[in-house]
Amino acid sequence: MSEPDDLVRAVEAVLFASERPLSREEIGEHLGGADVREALAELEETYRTRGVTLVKRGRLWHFQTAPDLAHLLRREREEVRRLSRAATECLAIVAYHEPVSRAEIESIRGVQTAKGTLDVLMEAGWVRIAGRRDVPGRPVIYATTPEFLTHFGLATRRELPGLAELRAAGLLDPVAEAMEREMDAHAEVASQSAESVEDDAMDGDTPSLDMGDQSA
Amino acid sequence: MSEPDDLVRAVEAVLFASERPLSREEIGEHLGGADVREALAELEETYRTRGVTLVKRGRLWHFQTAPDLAHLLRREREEVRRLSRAATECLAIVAYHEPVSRAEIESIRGVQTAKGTLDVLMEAGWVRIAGRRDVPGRPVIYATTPEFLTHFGLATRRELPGLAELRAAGLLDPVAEAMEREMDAHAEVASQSAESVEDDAMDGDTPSLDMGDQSA
Amino acid sequence: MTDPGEPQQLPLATADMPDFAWPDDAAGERAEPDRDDPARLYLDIDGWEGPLDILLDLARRQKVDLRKISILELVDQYLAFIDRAGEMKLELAADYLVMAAWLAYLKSALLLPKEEQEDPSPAELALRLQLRLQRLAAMREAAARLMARDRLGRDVFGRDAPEGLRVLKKRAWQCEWFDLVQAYGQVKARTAPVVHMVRERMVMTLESALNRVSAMLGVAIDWMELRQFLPPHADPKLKKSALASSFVAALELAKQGRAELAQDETFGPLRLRVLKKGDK
Repeated sequence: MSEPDDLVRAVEAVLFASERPLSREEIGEHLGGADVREALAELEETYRTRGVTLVKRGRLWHFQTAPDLAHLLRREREEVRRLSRAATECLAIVAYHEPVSRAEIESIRGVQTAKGTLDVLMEAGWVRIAGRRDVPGRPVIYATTPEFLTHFGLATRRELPGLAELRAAGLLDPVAEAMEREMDAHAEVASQSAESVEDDAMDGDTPSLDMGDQSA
Repeated sequence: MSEPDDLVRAVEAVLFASERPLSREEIGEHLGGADVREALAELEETYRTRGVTLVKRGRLWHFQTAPDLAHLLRREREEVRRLSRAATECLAIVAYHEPVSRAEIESIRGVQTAKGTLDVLMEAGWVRIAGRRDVPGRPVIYATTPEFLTHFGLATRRELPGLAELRAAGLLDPVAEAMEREMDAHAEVASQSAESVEDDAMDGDTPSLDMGDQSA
Repeated sequence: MTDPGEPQQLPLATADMPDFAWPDDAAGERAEPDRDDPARLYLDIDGWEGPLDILLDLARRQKVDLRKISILELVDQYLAFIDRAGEMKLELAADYLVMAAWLAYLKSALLLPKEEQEDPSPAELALRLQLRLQRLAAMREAAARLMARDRLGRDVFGRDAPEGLRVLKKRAWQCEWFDLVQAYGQVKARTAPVVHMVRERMVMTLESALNRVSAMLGVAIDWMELRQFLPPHADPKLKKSALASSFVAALELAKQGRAELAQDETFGPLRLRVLKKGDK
């Protein structure tokens, strides 16, 4: 092991001793305002192959055990909160659509969401209130927290599994918008071969017209 | 950093994640009965120069921050606070009469002096214990420090203005003091009642405004 | 069951179903029950998160891309499911029935000849349903993938007993030279022995008032007002004292039978005149 310099050792010690993930600025403050950018990069590289790794989640850095050792470390006492299915879906919707109102969550799930479901997510520290939407009724909107990224091992929200594909497929757009797109496509196709489209009305490929907005 | 083998990585991770120090046998049990003697020796050597070190206490192993970096885990933050009226009076009495016992301070001030008041002055570094008076009970006596002179820009204590000068400056006028106190008290009461009136007005107004917003 | 009206909106469920605690594997993924067993379907009714959830599961059983499902087939399956629930005398939440009614309407509309269809067309309604199912499916899959990630405290671990970082507050006390000196001045002022001095005031004693009033009464012929006995051009403070003393002197003279007092009304002018011996 090459000998680390003093700043690297100091950053290592501070991150190691901290009870929670720290931002680069927080680490620097602990070290008399030092710029710890390079030290962090060096540590990240040093620990890359070890049993403990240095990771960055959002703006926050922390040490954690290497993922491939999970089978050795998984504990008997379950510390991770078991989420209900409703809560799991809610969390995914908030993460992929944020910021999002409760009505929007409900419109995707097709059921009313019990108040407790969002409360559980906020209590877990994964979801926070991110203000109000500037529309009539001024509904509260929700977003994920830095702890969410930390817990699920995401460097940024862009690392959400399948986010890019979902976005490309338009599956994160409201139904009304998707309908409009389909209609436009339909109009084009229809002008070319109206018959075949109409015959296949139930096939699901059928591009169609707008039916009013459901994404409340 | 040389690439550690799997056993070393596993021991590293187990020790890192453990809530308490572990014996060699306990670590081995975690890892399917492996002999971790060499792995521990290797880790101990690897971490010897780092900001985190692997240490053995009795039969138990654990990671801890390097002793020479312990000071980094504490960060001091200055908080400027104004000296209270009682403490200021106390300090003035010590300065004019030093060395002086607490009983003497009380008799000059005409009121009892909390122990905490003198503690604050000593914490500020302006007053020190200057020994004990050679009388029955041997009370502790207090005096000012060189920092006191520095802070107040005095070359010696003799530069403190005498009573005649204080009188000339109107600082010994009891009426002025009484007036001032009265006015202070008055101003306080007035501002409090003004606040409460405002609060009441707010309480009355707010709900109706909200209602208006919602119905709008 | 078909609503003769025009339900154009896909009904939303109105009540949340109880949270479904599915048998959990490590990844937190939903364990799939055997959905081909009708009896199993009935028993699971409390586990459904509303009608859209059932529709999604039924659609998945078509084993085709969600974009290619047959809405007609889906409608039939859903209606069959509701029927069987009825046979089993299971109580269904209202939203399941509302959805059934809406789907029955959609089915009949889809089967009508195109010329008789109104706007929005059944094809549009079907498409909207399909888009919604796609979105729900996308989120359900995303949730499963999210839950399957290496989670802190389950798959990866932080340090369990960190030393912790502490911020020590160090107080810096502030006090100005003037505050110090002023404080001392006030201590001195507060505790200095206080001597009360009463300034001399000009007063007319009762004795002198008595002399003055009796002397003036002696030369008076008729009633005189009390104020006329006061020394003219006197200091206002002295005047006050003189008035009080003269009043008491008048009372005293009256008591001695040397003068008589009269007052016509309350607070009116007080008059007095000498009482000659034998007048009474």
